[in-house]
Amino acid sequence: MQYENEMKIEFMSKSQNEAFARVVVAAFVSQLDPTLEELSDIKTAVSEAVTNAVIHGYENGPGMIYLACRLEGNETYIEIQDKGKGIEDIKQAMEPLYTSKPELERSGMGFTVMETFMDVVEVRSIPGEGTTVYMMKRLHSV
Amino acid sequence: MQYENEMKIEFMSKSQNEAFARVVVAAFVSQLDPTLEELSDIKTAVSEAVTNAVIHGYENGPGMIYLACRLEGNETYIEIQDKGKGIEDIKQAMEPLYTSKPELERSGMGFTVMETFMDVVEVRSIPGEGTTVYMMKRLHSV
Amino acid sequence: MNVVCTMEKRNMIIKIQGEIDHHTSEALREKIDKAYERYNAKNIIFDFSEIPFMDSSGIGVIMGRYRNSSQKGGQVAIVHLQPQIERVFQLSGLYKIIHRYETIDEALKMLQ
Amino acid sequence: MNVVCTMEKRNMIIKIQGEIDHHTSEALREKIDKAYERYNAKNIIFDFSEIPFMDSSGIGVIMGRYRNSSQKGGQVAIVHLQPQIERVFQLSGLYKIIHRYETIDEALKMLQ
Ligand SMILES: Nc1ncnc2c1ncn2[C@@H]1O[C@H](COP(=O)(O)OP(=O)(O)O)[C@@H](O)[C@H]1O
Ligand SMILES: Nc1ncnc2c1ncn2[C@@H]1O[C@H](COP(=O)(O)OP(=O)(O)O)[C@@H](O)[C@H]1O
Repeated sequence: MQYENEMKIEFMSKSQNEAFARVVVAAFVSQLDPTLEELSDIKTAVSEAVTNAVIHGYENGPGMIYLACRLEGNETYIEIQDKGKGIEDIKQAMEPLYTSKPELERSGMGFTVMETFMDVVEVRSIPGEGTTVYMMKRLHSV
Repeated sequence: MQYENEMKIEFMSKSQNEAFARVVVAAFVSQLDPTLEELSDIKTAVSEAVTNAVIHGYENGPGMIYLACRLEGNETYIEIQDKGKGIEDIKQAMEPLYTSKPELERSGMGFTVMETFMDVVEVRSIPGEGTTVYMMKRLHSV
Repeated sequence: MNVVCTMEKRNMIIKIQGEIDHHTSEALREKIDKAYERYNAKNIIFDFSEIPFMDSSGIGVIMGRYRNSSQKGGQVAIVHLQPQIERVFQLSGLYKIIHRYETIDEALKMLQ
Repeated sequence: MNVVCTMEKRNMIIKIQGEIDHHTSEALREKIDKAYERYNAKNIIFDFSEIPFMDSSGIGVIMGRYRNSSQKGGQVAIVHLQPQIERVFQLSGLYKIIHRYETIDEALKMLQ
């Protein structure tokens, strides 16, 4: 299937690239002329998933993060992948307030934010191989 | 060699992605805290190379454009690649005012702009396979 | 990110200019905790007027400061929330433990 | 991108708000040429005060408009150039054929 517009980006797992990833996705999605609220929903969800790759996937060590974004009609598809540690129990990970790193003052609300701000969130993960988060948001402004 | 920060992006060859590419590179390079002038030099050079891929490489048809950016010390490396038509005579192509598309009101100044605004510009191209532009700029503000 | 702490009696007012995410939250936490100790503060008022973006990392930062101030019998308040951040707050349940006011003056009046 | 054309006698003043690149230049060209015909304009004054970015596509646009106005015995001028764009202009040699003024009033006074 031919998407109307598509981009893929990979960048090093460094905390300063969290803001970079938000800007990239926002600049790309802006082509659809979303509302400020829609745009900030997407930026927040991207920030959560990229942060998880940095902190949990690669545990602040080296690694690459892969982000893809596709625009199709009024739908925005975003895929964020790391080749890090992976998640043993996805159901538990997605529970509000669950975090494996309370010592880093994580709130355990990352997945809940993604699920609230996007229309679809799907997580696939293989322990030892990595994690991919698939998200979709329908823009009502388009 | 391990770069201090690195990203790679690929996006469809569409004219609306010219502005997107500029924003992406500017957001990434901003980590080095460049001056406004340095940043706008880089944005302009990126705009020229991406536009060339869209107009000349893929002749406004479908295709993917590949952009890599690496930051190392005070040096910014940028690589922009298309898998399009390629350039027969690179020396001629780089001459100021030379354009193969005067009917599109191209000025033939794209490569000259890149060479003026960046410290290094290198072009490799194979007719029928595509073109890669390598650029480097040293940031004196860093 | 820029952080300015000012004291009004034992109320510490923290004005942050910039985005709060995982990258910026570490430095933010450090600055706040240092000032909180040094000034022997009790309550904390976060002025959100110049924070255009915050993700769930910010929830962690505020929860952590809430814990510190609770130990001293203090409270935490926030003022001037932007709509995007308002929604992150609502989700997090932070409103159960953290007070929200329209202005700093109002917060100062209410906090004991 | 927003384009506003106003006439002062046979001088057409074009105020563009937005970035000029290959993507935006096609629509820009079309709008200018249509207005130029409709108003039977002679000279063209480009107001660059709200153009934060221009690459070499903009040179092509201005050269093309220069050609059109030359045929009617007209001239082209630019006012309020930003520094980044100033440098693209310098490179292009456009200054040899296009006049640069500080203000629209000055341009109007000089163009015949
Ligand atoms: N990319 C990932 N790789 C490995 N584990 C992850 C990843 N993303 C999330 N997790 C796990 O899921 C848990 C919950 O994530 P989340 O809801 O974002 O909260 P938080 O990041 O605050 O811990 C994390 O604590 C972590 O154990
Ligand atoms: N990516 C590319 N693929 C194929 N040909 C190219 C590419 N980039 C540049 N060229 C050739 O080099 C010429 C000069 O390019 P440039 O200096 O950027 O001027 P312009 O884009 O205005 O024509 C183009 O007209 C084209 O023939």
